Amino acid sequence: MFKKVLVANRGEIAIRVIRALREMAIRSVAVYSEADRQALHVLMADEAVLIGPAPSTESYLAGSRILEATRETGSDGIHPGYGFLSENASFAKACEESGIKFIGPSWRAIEQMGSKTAARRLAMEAGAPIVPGTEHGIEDFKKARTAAAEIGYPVLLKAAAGGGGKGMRRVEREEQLEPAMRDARSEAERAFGSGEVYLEKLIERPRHIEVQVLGDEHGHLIHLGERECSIQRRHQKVVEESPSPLVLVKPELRENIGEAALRIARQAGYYNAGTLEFLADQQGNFYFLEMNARLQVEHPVTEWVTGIDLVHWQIRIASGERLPLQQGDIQWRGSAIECRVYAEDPDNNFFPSPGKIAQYVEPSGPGVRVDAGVYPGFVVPIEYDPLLAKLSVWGETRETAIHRMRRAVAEFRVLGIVTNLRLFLELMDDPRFVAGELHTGFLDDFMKRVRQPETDRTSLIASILAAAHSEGARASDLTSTTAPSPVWRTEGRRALLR
Amino acid sequence: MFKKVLVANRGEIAIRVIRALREMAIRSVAVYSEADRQALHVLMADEAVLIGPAPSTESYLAGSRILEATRETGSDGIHPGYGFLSENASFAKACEESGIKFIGPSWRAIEQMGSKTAARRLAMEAGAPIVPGTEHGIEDFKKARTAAAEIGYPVLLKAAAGGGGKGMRRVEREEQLEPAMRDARSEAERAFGSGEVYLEKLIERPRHIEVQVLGDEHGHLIHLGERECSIQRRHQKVVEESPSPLVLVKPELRENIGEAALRIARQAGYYNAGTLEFLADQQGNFYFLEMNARLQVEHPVTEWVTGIDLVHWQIRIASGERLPLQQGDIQWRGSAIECRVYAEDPDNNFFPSPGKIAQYVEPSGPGVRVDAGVYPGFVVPIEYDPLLAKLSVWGETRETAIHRMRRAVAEFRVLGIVTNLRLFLELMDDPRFVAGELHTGFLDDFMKRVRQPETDRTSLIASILAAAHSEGARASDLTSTTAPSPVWRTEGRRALLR
Amino acid sequence: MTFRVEIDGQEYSLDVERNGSHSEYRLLGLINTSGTASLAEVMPGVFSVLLENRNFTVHLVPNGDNVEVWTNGQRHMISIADTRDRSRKNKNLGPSGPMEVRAQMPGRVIKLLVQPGEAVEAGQGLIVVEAMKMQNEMKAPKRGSISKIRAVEGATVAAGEPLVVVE
Amino acid sequence: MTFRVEIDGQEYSLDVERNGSHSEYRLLGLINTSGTASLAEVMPGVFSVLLENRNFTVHLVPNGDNVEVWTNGQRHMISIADTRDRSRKNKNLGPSGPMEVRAQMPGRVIKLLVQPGEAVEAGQGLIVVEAMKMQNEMKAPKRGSISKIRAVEGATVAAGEPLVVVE
Repeated sequence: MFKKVLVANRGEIAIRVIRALREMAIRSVAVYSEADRQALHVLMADEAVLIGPAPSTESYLAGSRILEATRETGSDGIHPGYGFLSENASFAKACEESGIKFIGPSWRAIEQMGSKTAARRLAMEAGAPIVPGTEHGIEDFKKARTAAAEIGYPVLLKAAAGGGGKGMRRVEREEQLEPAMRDARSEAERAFGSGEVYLEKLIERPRHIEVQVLGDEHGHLIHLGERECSIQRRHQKVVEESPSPLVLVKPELRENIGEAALRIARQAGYYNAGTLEFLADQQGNFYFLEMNARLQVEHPVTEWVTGIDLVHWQIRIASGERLPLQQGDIQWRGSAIECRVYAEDPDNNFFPSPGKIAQYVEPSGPGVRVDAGVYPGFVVPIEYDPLLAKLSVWGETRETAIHRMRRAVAEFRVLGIVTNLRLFLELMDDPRFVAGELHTGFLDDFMKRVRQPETDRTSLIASILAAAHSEGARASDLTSTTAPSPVWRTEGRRALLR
Repeated sequence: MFKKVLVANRGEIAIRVIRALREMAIRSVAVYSEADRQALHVLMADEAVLIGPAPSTESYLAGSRILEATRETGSDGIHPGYGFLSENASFAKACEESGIKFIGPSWRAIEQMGSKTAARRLAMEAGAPIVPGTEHGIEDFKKARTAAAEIGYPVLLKAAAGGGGKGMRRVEREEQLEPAMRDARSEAERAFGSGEVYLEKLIERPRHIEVQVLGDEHGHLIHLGERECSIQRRHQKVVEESPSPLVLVKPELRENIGEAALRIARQAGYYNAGTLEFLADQQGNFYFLEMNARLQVEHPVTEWVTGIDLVHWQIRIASGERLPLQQGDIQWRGSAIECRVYAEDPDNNFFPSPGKIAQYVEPSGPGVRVDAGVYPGFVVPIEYDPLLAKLSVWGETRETAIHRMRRAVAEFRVLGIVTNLRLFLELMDDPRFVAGELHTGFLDDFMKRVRQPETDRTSLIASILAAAHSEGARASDLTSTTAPSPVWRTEGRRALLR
Repeated sequence: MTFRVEIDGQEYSLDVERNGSHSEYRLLGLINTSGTASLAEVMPGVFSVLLENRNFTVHLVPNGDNVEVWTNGQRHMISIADTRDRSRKNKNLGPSGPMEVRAQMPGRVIKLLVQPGEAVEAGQGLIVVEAMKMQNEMKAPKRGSISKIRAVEGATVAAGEPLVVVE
Repeated sequence: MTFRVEIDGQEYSLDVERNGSHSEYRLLGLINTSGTASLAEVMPGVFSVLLENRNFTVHLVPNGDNVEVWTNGQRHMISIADTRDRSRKNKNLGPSGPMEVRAQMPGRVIKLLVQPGEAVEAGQGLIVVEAMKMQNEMKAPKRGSISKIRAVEGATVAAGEPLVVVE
């Protein structure tokens, strides 16, 4: 087993890993940029090393500096978390060459999964369903036209080298194909340095369903069921859950999609934790999209329902242990939901909201878990991701989990900066969300139809009284001014004030 | 279902119930004494009613005042929590007579279980094992001598009307019986107003193992397995867990003790949640002790391992619902441990430590649950129980749960007042605790053998630097005094400073 | 004690008589009401308010001249003053006068797209601010010329900070 | 800057030169050492201290004239002063002089068992303090007579507060 592990990340995931290390009696080393001296992951680790200035490229992405810190502290392993260096095959390779264990899959598996077209090819070889489309990037418009006709419109143009919606175009009819292809190529070129695009069948109202796999370095691989991550905004996941509501109505889906995921992962010789992303249509047909060769942000929902600690097992597997769990040992219990709490303003175009957290209270009690990277008084830096915390809950049923999430969100207080927390209150009340009628466009539709809840009259009075109480305490020399002249608009109670 | 429920309690259990009500979309009403205007349960409830002055007898124990508050707020149910009025049969009866549903067992069951001798009789009728002893209180010394000879020494004298060790005497030999009986009777008389005592076989190194039962008002009753609560101080539970480590080595014990518990509960016509306490010897023989006709403090460990939310079910059952779960549906997963965080000083004879909480940070992350009744800045009142919070954790195995508890305790910061938190750090490291070699005298033995961990040298330097930094910032006008004369004891590094 | 309260743009007059932890209040404005409340500051900036038996936890966070008030997950902006300084109000600069372009979010100025004196069209990009990997291009609110640039490339700015003036 | 530090009864001299967030320190006493540390106050009373790469979070809570310091779950009592006021020290009243009986825990005085002027034996109960359902009977530290009773029945007392003087 490891003696000391360096955590090459920041924020909530660094803390998640530090906690696991502590639970396994392994010393933890945090790394930090100049902007992060007071960050929570630095406060929580056993040791901490400054690795560079605020920009990620000079700190959390500076592989050689991180390897140096690993040697300097005598660490024998590196956990990369997600993002940053986690899917950087050459960093994983450099670790191997330095004799430091990279806690994750082999660099060859990372490399193979890094290209979407290569991953699709692998899935085809494994006999797993993929979205009908061209296997390779297509340069020639004529070939694209033939392929699109074969696939059947509507089709989707996608960039081979990247994600996040960049270089993506929806094509309804053949005459739209040529201009769309031109646009997509130039956007992809700008975003990823490669203009390679490919064609895919467009699935209407698709659901994003992914499968967690876990395997040891001795060839044994199992899956831990699916997560549904259809609640997204600009291709960023916002709410995730397990089981997928689609599995609740079509229970056979779990085994089928799990088997497909295992076939692909086996084909890649994959080990450690990984996630295979699929698109599913509303009938339960599913198509492999891509593999994330690392721990996923939303791993807690799988931990809730299976009782398997993914980070513990990542570490044990990386230390060479055999995974004793067989597929038949995995049992799913209840429902779990995760909400990602971002520092962004849902009332102001989701603009980021870094700054000082004036008040901070986490929810607690039964069935609630918070994985946070912040604390009261912390100044959320402008340099990094806006994810502040992940709030996940578990319930005996999906309905209970939704109610519990509502309760937990209402307890969660993050003040001083703006967060998207109130969105979750409204989402948990939404009849379509409650009915599990999810698809990747759900959140955009929801944002259009949701209305801010009406202000409760009594709550407004309470607000005014508290503010006056505070002002009165502050400026008690202002005592008993004369009554004001009655210039106030007294339109009486209006409908919005219940 | 209920529309509005009044929670007739304070502290963490009131908050536990308020959370459950919120998760079931039922309005919650807190009651509070004059000492508790700023208590957390008041802040968390939808409504709050002042019921009287600080002493419990005039507030939390004032049944008629609480019934009045129930009517005043239009509540249709009362949840009593534990302690206070929870096992007061005449209060439960008064609720019934006022047409307000008491969320708990029938007042008849409470009454029946309120007398230990009556409960023993019931258990005998149900064919459940009880500790060999006299069924009834004994007045006459000669009868006691005959009974003790039959049972076999050592025997235990116990008060029929109460617990907590009052009126209890260990008797090793016959000649000790008469004076011990005299002492026990007079102590019981003073403590409980009744000098009735009875005799029991004394079990060496007994384990306290209890069974959670849950039944609806239509005659259906199941058990949710056992909890072990052998870690006690002065008959107060401090650490509880499920499964019992004894069940881990003797799995058949769970079914046997569960069956015995169900027989007794059925005999009493019991419904709602209840707990049957047993003594077990190290061989796994068990004897019924008494029944707690209410929700138990340590219910979270059962919730962790079974996934059953006891408070939700209490409320659903009280609203008349049938319990759909069959005994075969109950599955146990992993291990859960709970530590009770008390405001008491383990270095100063466990004296209470009320006062203002200067700093307060709860642990979080995977497998950790906190049920707390306090918050940063709260002044813990001197009037009530010293229980501040319950910290419970879950792990795939008991070993993982112990490690996780250690991690969580280290994250838990309660400063300004003294707590027993550090005791748990030491306990989780104790080889005998880890081996599961528990008995009700464990903690007393442990307190004798445990030594404060040595102060780490580097940590002492860090403490000094932080204090100087703070002082330097405060009194920066004190700048650069002349170097002190070298009068300090410089004995060099001593062994205790690693 | 009498207060002049502005909440979410609505003005009220509030009379409060404190009596221990209880307050008698009278509110005049869009809502006209009076009653008794129990108030307690449980943490700095956190108030427990009981109106009859209804329970509210109110969080106050200073925000410039105003106070952000959070109750039941909803945010209100409150300003409180006595009658004498009613004159202090944000004057809206009309579209005919000079207009300030302010930062819509805290962040770092990563690019200035215009020069002082440059003529700009309404909607033309002026300056790019980045925070948390998101870029926000601030646009000209009207046709005119750049009379002042207060922002410096590479500097961090607060939300609402004036960056450029278009005249 | 030089400090005189007393921690858990041990005295030290500490020299600190601050240089931004880094400090050069020299400690003399039971531990003699010097080095570089990085210090940051992350919340009021909460300090992050990095010694080489080792990481400590130190919590300071004022406690009378001293400061309670919590690090790694352990509590230390620290007092810090400059050289001039070394004289201020708790004088122990010897067993021949008057002895104060102080509250061992915060609580409420529920019973006075003696009268002023009353003669008492060592170990005799003087006063009962109750907190959180636990009663604590304070006993006479020596034989003598009650010269002063500072406690009042029904009043709350802080830990360490003098209750009775035995002379």
